[in-house]
Amino acid sequence: MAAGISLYFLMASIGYASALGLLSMGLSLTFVTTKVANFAHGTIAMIGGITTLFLIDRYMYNVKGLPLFVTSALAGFIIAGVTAVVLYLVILKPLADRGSDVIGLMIATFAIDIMLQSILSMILNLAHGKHFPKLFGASVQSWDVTLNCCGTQIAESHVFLPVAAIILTILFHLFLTKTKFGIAMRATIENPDLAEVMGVNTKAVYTISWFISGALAGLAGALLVFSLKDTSPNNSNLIIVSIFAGSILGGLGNVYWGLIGGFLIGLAEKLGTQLLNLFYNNYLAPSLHLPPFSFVNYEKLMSLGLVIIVLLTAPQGLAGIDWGGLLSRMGLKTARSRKPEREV
Amino acid sequence: MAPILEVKDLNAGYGRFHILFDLNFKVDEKEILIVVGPNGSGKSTTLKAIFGIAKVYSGGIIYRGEDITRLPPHEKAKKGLAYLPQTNNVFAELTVEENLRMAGYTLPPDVVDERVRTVLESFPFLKSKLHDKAKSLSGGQRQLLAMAMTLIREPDLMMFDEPTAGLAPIAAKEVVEKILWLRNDLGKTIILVEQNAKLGLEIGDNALLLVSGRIAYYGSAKDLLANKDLGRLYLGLAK
Amino acid sequence: MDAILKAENVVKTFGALRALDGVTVEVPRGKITLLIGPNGSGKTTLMNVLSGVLKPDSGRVILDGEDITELEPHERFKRGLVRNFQIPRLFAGLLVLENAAFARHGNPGEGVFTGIMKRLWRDFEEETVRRAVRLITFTRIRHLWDKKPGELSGGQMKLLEITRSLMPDNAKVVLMDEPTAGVNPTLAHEIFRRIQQIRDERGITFLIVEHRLDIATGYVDYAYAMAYGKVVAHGTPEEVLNHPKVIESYLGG
Amino acid sequence: MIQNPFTETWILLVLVYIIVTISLNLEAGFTGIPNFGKAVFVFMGAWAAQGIGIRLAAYLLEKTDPGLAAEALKHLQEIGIGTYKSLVQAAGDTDANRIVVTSYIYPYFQHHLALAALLFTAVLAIALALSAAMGLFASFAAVRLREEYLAILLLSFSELMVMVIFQQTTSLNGGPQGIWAMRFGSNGLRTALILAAVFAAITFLYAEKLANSPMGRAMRAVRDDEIAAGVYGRDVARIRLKVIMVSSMIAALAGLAFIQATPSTVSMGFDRVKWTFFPWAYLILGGMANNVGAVLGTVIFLILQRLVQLLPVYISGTSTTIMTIIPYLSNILVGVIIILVLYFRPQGILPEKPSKTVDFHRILVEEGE
Repeated sequence: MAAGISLYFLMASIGYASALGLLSMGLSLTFVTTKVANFAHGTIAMIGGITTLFLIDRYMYNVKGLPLFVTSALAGFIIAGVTAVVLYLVILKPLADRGSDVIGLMIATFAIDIMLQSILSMILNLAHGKHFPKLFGASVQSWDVTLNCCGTQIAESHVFLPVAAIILTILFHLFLTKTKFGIAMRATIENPDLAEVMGVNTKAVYTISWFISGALAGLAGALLVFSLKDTSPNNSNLIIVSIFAGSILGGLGNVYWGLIGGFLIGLAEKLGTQLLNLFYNNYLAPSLHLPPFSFVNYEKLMSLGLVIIVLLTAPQGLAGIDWGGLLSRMGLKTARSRKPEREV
Repeated sequence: MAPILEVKDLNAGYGRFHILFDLNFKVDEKEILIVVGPNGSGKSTTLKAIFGIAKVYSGGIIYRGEDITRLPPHEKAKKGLAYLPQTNNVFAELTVEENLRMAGYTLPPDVVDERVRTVLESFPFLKSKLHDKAKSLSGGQRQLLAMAMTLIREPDLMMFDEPTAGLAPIAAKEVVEKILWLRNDLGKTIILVEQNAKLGLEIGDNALLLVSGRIAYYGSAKDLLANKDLGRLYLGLAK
Repeated sequence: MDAILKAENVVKTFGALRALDGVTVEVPRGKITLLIGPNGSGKTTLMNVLSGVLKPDSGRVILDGEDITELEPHERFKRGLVRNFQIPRLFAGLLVLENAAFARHGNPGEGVFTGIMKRLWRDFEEETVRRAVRLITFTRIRHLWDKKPGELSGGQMKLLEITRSLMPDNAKVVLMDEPTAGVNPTLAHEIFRRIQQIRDERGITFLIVEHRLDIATGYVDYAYAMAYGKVVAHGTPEEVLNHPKVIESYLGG
Repeated sequence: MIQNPFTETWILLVLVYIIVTISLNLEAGFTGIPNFGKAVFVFMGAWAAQGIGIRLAAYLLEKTDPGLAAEALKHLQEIGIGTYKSLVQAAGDTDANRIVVTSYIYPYFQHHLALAALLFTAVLAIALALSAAMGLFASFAAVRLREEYLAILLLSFSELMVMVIFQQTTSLNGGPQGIWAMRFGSNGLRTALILAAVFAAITFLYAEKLANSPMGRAMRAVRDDEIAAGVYGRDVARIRLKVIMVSSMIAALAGLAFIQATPSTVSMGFDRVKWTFFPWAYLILGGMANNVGAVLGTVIFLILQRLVQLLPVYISGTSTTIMTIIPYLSNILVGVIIILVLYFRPQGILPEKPSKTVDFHRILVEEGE
């Protein structure tokens, strides 16, 4: 481990990266099924987060540790999943059926985002002081529990997030490969017309994909909220940048790579920035006589920088890279055929 | 015996593109009807119109005495019609086994298990590739997989759209042999759109020659094959 | 042969499919060349490679002695290579007349600053619209001039697509993908006569993919036949249509 | 309590938003560029007067009247705000900025009109150049890709500039506290109104002329089918970049005018709800690719929003809680309206019109049959 990075920080980075992985995966999922770039994804995650805070505030103030995280994750999962489905069925699907183009659907999700944020803010404002006394009184982070480990402290939510992400990814993978409906979902993603001919109810597939996407976001938000500074719904404004960065890094059209892309973006933002900070302030600045500079507040720029690099060098993202070919060039694997292009 | 399928005064196309004009023909039980004609003459559109993918402007499609003109594709599939598109007829990213199971999506699981087993007996080469993705199959193998998938639902009338297009002669021959087997051994009725006219006409009972969306010849396939003017007729050069 | 446009040993694959398998085509200058072949023989892929919409895996495309393999479509257009599309790709928000007028390149008014200086482009634009009016008059869609493509029939869309490809005045080679599909026979003959007329008057070279051989063969000077991604025959239209390999590729061995 | 629903501030908002909405129309309506990062380009205009303009003003003052500059620095020291090496440094510092600006810079330039004119020209030029450069930087990576990429990149760029870079870097714009902007004329609101009116008129005329030029036609062709536009000789990426740059320049004009009336707005004030989402809503209501529609949509929406704002005035006994949620209600209303418009009338109030480059009818008649 690099000097100057605590175990706590490392776990916080991994926790954040895991949440981002789930968020980018969900974003990619609704993109490949319904072709909607969902700008409200970050706020859907915040719904999970705020639901969690509400529950803790009202009913679970004395609940600590694993039960707290399991309950909040579950609550965020369900509430955000249901919200996403409602948004899809009530707003986006009717628009798509009416023939809205890509830009129309994007602006609709943009509008949804702002409406959701406004509703959340309104609830928090109206309830202020009356219904959520503890919610506003205490710092959100104080609800998290720290445990002693390896002679130092780590936050429980930071442990729980990666574990939840791994379990969910495995479950999702099993769903996609082992269940009839999951296989139908993959079939629909690849060729909706043919899937329909086979008798698949593609509308149900799309609806379920919105539920999964929203639910994963809600779960990520419910756990992520323990690391946020405040309960403002505006937190989603910056999270959405990282989520999209993760999806683009993964290739925007691939669910698994979306997960990896989100995870990498999360690590780059937290760990990458910290390493850059240490490298600059401990080595570069002293040796070149440059003034010290803190990069920590600029961690979000990592995601923008990475996105620009990816778009300029490999616009198809990680999914578009011919890994087999790359390995074969390195002498590790036999070459495979190139990725097919679409006929014009 | 009443024909299994009757097409009456069919006019069809896509939106504003009117492709087919006044088609009339019928298909008997266990018949192979070959549809030939130059590119763009409306061969594929004929199958799509029957299956409900292209838009039918007027005319009727009667299947076993029942008017099915306006039924959506999946309803037609339930009645025993099957249609194999020329391309994209398998899920390339799914394994062979998943493809076969997708084909039986609407059937009870135990029936699917049973039929997958039966179909694998008839297409033994698929057994060794059950867990490979369909995109790893060659063109001919993909057409055979698509055919196997269609069989899972045990249709009565099967419509194939240029299953030999782009295939090497040996692979094309294998596909054609399988089509003959479908009719001879399983008793299926088949409508086959074929660009390789000789190959098709040799196995067909009746033939339908389309030129510019109209029927230029309808009758015995052998007679059409024997026609000295076939080439000119086929290419739309005959006056 | 004096070839204005050449494809040399072009290979293009889509996954496992070799859509173009070492295709060499030489389009003779100032002539009308016909390209035929069954479905899936690679004709449209060749058109896409020639016009730059697709990049070949290997091989070269040469226009008038210059290697244009790596050029973008818009750069090829500026060198005089024009194409149209089998399925019309019209501009849905533009009127029929605007669709035609847009196809002429080099308008000095197409800049964010020159656009607002009308005196810079008025004459050019006037001439452009006149050309467009004359061409839509010829292709018999003049009465539709103020309609949008969405209001046209399939045949009329096809006619507008042809009109567009005849608009550019810097054209050296025009690639046409099934110009007469969906057009009635009388008009289809007229389209080919007009193509001949343009060849004679403006010296433009045409490469035409066409399935309606009954109509096309009377008007073309030279022909290529493709099958399974390869060129199987070339020569005069009679030679090619009677070539055993061509008959085999269409009718089967 | 607000008496007149159509105050000068409201008129200013209308004018400023007309500029932004029309510039968005050039991108989104005509060229099909989903600019979800409009806010940053408006902010660039404001920042030219704020972070840059005010330092430039201090520099000019220092050069033309060193005595007054020294006096200002001494004044700061006396009231205990700190010691500064130069007036430029003091003008850029959150603590000293307000005193330097209101007590020295504003009065000085009100009495030196030629200098003020020079400064204004410089600020205007900087606003335009900066915004165009930002537009280029924000979009060049995605301008050849599908529109989703461009939308995501522009949104990300705008959010990070406004909410991270300018928020965290105090030296740029005072950070979270902000600094006062250079104001021209004694009455900020009046200056803002005049500037906004002039800029809005220029913008409208420019956009109308462009829409009815061959360029307007080319932009719509790029929007409808980029492959066909490419095959017909147009460099689609170049056209998109040009339009983004020009539209960004126009958006900067709006920011420059707006900051005159509200000189202490911090970068966070240029949030994506107000400066990206609202213009989109106005444009969608009024009609994409129609400049008159853009104006109409802006006016209608701002009247609506104004009425919602005035709601508590007419409802007796409203609590402060209701007052605090009014902005949220207004946002929700905007969201509902644009979704309804997208569903029931996607072309907006006024539909798109053809580019009237020359008189088509005359030519049709002249060319006969």
